[in-house]
Amino acid sequence: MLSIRNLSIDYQLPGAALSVLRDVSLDFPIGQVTAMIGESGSGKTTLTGAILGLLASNARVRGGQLLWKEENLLGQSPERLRKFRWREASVVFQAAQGAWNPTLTIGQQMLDTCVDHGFPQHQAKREELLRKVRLSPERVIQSYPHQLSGGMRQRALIALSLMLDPELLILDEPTTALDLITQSYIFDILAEIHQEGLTMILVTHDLAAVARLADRVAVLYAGTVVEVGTAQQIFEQPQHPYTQVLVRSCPDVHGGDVVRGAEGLPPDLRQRPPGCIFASRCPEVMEKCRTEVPALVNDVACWRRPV
Amino acid sequence: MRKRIALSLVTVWVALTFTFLLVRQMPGDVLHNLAIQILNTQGVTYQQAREMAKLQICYDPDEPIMSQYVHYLSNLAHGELGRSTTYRIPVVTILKSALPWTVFITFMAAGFSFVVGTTLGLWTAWRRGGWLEPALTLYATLTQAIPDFLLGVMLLLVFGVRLQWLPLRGAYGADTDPGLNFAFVASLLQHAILPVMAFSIPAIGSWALTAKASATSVLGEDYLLVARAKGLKPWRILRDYLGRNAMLPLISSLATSLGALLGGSMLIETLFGFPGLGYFLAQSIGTRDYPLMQGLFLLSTLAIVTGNLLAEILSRRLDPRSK
Amino acid sequence: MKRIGWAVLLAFILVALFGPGLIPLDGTPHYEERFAPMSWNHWLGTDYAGRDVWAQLVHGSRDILLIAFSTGAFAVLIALLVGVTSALAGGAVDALLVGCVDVFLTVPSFPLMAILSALFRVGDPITFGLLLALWSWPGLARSLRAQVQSMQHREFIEVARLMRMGNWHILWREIFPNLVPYLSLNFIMIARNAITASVGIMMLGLVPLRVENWGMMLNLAAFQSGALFLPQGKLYLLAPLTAIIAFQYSLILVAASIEEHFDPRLQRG
Amino acid sequence: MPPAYHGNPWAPGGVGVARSYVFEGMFDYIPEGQRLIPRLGERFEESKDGRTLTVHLHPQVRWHDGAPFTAADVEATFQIGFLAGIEIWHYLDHIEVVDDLTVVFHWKLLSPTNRLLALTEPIVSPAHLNEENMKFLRARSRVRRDLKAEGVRRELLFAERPAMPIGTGPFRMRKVNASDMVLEKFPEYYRADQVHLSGVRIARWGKNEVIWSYLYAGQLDAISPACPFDVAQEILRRNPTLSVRKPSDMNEMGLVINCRRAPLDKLEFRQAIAYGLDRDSIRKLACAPGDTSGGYSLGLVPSQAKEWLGEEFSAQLTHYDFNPERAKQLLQGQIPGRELEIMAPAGFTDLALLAEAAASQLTKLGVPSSVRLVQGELNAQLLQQGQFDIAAVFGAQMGPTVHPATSEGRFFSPDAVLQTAAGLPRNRRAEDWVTELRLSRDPQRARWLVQQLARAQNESVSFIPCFEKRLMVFVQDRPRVEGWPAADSPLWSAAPLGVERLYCDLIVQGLIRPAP
Repeated sequence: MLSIRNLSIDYQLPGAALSVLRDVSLDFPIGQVTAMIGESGSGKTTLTGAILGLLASNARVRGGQLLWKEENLLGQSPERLRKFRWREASVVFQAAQGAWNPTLTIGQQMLDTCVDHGFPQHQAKREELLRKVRLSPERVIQSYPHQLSGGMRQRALIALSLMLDPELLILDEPTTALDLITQSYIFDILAEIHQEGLTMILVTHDLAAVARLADRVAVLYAGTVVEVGTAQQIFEQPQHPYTQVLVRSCPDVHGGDVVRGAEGLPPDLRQRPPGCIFASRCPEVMEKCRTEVPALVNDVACWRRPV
Repeated sequence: MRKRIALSLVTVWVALTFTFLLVRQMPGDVLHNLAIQILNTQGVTYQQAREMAKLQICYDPDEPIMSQYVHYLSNLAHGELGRSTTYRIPVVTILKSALPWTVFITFMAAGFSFVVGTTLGLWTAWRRGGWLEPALTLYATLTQAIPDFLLGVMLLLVFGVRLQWLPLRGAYGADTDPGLNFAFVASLLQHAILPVMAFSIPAIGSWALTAKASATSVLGEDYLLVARAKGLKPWRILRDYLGRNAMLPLISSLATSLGALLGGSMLIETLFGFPGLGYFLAQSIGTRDYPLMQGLFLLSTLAIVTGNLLAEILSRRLDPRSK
Repeated sequence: MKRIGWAVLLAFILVALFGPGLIPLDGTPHYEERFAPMSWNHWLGTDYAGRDVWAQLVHGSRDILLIAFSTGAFAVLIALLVGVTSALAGGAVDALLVGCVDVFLTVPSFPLMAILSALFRVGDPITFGLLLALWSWPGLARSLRAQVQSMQHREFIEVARLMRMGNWHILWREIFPNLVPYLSLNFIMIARNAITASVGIMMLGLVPLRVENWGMMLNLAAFQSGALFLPQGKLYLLAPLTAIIAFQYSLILVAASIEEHFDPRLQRG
Repeated sequence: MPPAYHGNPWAPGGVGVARSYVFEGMFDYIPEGQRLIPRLGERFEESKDGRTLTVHLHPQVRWHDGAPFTAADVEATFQIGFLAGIEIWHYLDHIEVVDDLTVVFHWKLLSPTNRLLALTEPIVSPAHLNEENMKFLRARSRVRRDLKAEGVRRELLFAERPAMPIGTGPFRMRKVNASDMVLEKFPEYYRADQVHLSGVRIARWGKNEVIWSYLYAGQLDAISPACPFDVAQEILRRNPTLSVRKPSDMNEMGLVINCRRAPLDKLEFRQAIAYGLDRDSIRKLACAPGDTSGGYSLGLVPSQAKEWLGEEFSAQLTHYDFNPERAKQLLQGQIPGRELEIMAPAGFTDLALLAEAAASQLTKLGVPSSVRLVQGELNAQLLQQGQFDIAAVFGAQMGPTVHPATSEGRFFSPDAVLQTAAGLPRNRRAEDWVTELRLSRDPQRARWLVQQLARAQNESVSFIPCFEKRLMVFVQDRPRVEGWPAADSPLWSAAPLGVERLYCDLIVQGLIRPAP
């Protein structure tokens, strides 16, 4: 469905170029939920922005391709990208409060995207979607965003994202700003949607969400993919040292051993260190790691792991 | 809402009393000068001359302030604003004849500069980079640095004198007679161009800057990102998402500024010989014509308070968040 | 771009501080040398009475700077005080303050200025600035109140309140940084109006007539001496005008840089 | 109809500038050569003892509404004028209508200027429109100045009148709007053949600089704005059809000194200032076309001084010419601790420039001084209460009858503006001289009186004249009209008595013709 080939993106800051994504290659098979996990600042949001062609004005694409059904989305005309957005791929953003236009009702904001894509304004679909996310259409359609609670706004966002039956749904930290009960509520909804065969990308640093929903998981660290695998693999036998640290640092509900985060700080992305990006913080670091960049070989990019 | 109206009525009353006292305390005693005049020509005692002068200017400053004030308020209740000391005719007639001119100029100028200014501001904020933004800042600085009295004379010199395109003075041609005929309306508009330009050149700059500031803060909001992600057409984003939210504070400040403008701008109206409220305010201050001055201040107070009230209502009506 | 703003402003401050000491201001009229063109002993030519324009600009700069800054400072201070307290306090205090703001907005400034001019004479620019500020703060107070009220709904204020941070903390750490861009824009507008308003006040006799005050120079050039109508008078007219424009442009650039410093969202290449 | 205009000739703002075109006096007075040009009156004679003045009126004169013009109209004008407080009633006892074309003035006080006051007063109140007013006035032969009469007077004078004033003048008011008054020629005017213009348009003028731009654009045929020397040169260069006439304005400008306040109370300090001021440079700045005062303060306008004082008289007075060394000598040890303040009314450009030039000269002389502009009303009050150091004011003014009595009266009469301002102890003898001068008809006696007054004023050094103001009258030949008299023509000396009245007089004498 969607595959990313050696994508590199920098942000042009006054006097320095921040290389946010370096040589990222990922495939998102049809019908599967692929999760992207990693610390904040690992380039997850930049990636979703790149997919939708919504990069900030000072982002520079250094190289690579973004293949959507064999069509390279990078460099497409703004009009083509505009048609692509929401009809073929849509997004559920994280900030619940700011995501809705305060001066328009929820109903209006759901219809205007249909109009601009040449779809008929079918109210029936709108009601059906709202019911799917367990919201009562009569109350929600007429009300303004500030009249709904955080959870309701988030669910309405999900309904909004499905208005044009997109083939790909990107979820950018859907549950972060919500309490646990609402979170699990939203997980059920997403799971239900997933059952209907919709391909989804879940961008989060909340491992519980990944465990609950994801089929495949890609671990990102400072702009590079360090490990890819099924949810099962990642949780049970994390290969890459960073993944191990990541999984271990998540408090186990059943009271596992004491939580230890990774030592040190994420590297300065202005001057990328040679060799493996995780070298400066890797417990099993060796000489080779500091000189050569490990390639992604059968889903792991680490010299320690046997070929 | 009723509380709000009650509050503004109280404000009008307080402002009224305050102006009443201020005007009475203004230095330069009109009565004294008139009395001296009578003294010289009539050869009567100073006290008698003062009495005569009092009759001439139809109000009595020697009367204790309180009774004058009560007297003034009761007159006001009947809509009687007294007679102008210089023009000898009721103040109400002067206000009635001057108000349409000021309203005509103010609404045209304010409307024109608001629309052009805000669109420019929004467009510059939308096209963040490029040459438009520094050009706008430069334009705004230049036009606002020049004091409006200087700008008026320059316009007069360039368009009126050198290019002879526009008439130099007055509200309409002397040869046309007021009425709904084409000649009058055409000359009215032709005469109005210069004052409106003198008025809106700096105003466009200031509206553009304010609109840009408000739009920039809105651009940072997430729903703009959602709007672009929804693949909406650019003009709809500009109109419904950026425009509607950026315009909220602007609409209410427009209402406030309209109120202030109704006081008439003394400079522009005196310069172009436009018989509006500002023109008569300048005249009445020059000749210490208290009743007329009082009437004009009252009108501008009412205008400002209604302007502010309108701003409150508008911002409440337009911004659902505060409903 | 922003650095030019700071540079120009610094230049103005330096000229205001050291200029008057270095360049003597000879006030006596030399009628024959009026409207002289640029020359070595008169860098910017002479005015309608043959007095050196450059020296007047330098001596005037001290007045203008002090008046502009003190008016702006006082106005912003009072507006901040009234606007924010009335927004935060709410209820009776709010109604009272709004009423008082409206009264200040509606009562015309002219009669009071005339009365003040009869009672006493203002000498130094600081009190002059306070006088001008008396009438420029209400507008700002109103919009500040609206800003702060709309800001109260923002989550980061609610979060701060949830964590029971003191009111003072909310005001200083949360609300104030967001207001700064707005305040800086208004500071310039008020400072600019102060320059033209200072001419009006001088015409009223509240302050002794300072020929070297830039606003007054412009007024004398445009009207009393008719330099606007004379080809040789153009220099005398343009000198104060460019000075005011340069001063104001530097203020705007400085304000823009303050704005960006406080508002990270605007930071970009 | 703009509220400023309401057609009542007696109320201010009533007829405005058009008054000099719509109404006429019996004669027009030209000060240079003391000529009286006949208008509504044909000829006049005075009795030997001077107690009566008989005027024979021009026949077949009609009011604009067709009614004939008779002596009754003259009586009506002066009777109603009595209520409005015109100056003539100070000397006039009563008016006698002999027949339709003859009217006799009976004086209760003789004075050299009575004749002018009677003959030049515009006739504005037709008898047939003011019957009920005249009935009221005749019923009370001697209208005493009591409050009841004052109440009636206010009704009478400020009542609404017909929108368009009815006069006997060469032009009739056709249309008025906010910026222009349009007058058309009165066809049955008794001198219609000499009036070559079909109409007059009067433009309402605002600020000086706006007038300058009208002159640039050639939109005005005649106007007398305040105008700096360079701007006048530029206007004449830019618009060659314009030319300038510079008649004396019959008044002078200078500095009145408040002799109550130290150090101004000391005579030497005032003399030092008189010596220290370079009047010529002040004149150049404030009113270039004016004539610099010759260092004497005579209470008279310099141009009239020779005529009334004789050639050699001023030699006997101390002459305060520009002499900085003498000034510095007098100033030893007298420098005031504080800054002197020179006050000027905000509305008058020339007075403000005068104050500013004087202040900078005094500062250079060693007496630090600054200028304070003050609103007109407040200026009069501060002058009267003596709350100032030095003030730029109008000095001697010859007034409508161009007689020294009015001018000296400004310095030496009980409530004279300049006397109260200077604050010197009242000079009783000088005040008697002024009252006597007002009435004396004997030229020798009058000359002696004026000489005494001049000496008293010059030695008091309470007023330092700087220059005699000259009007700058711009007139334009072509494209509309031509035929303006040359600069040296004596007619221009009537300008200070009312420039518009002079324009109308030139039209009626047939000098102004439409350009080809």
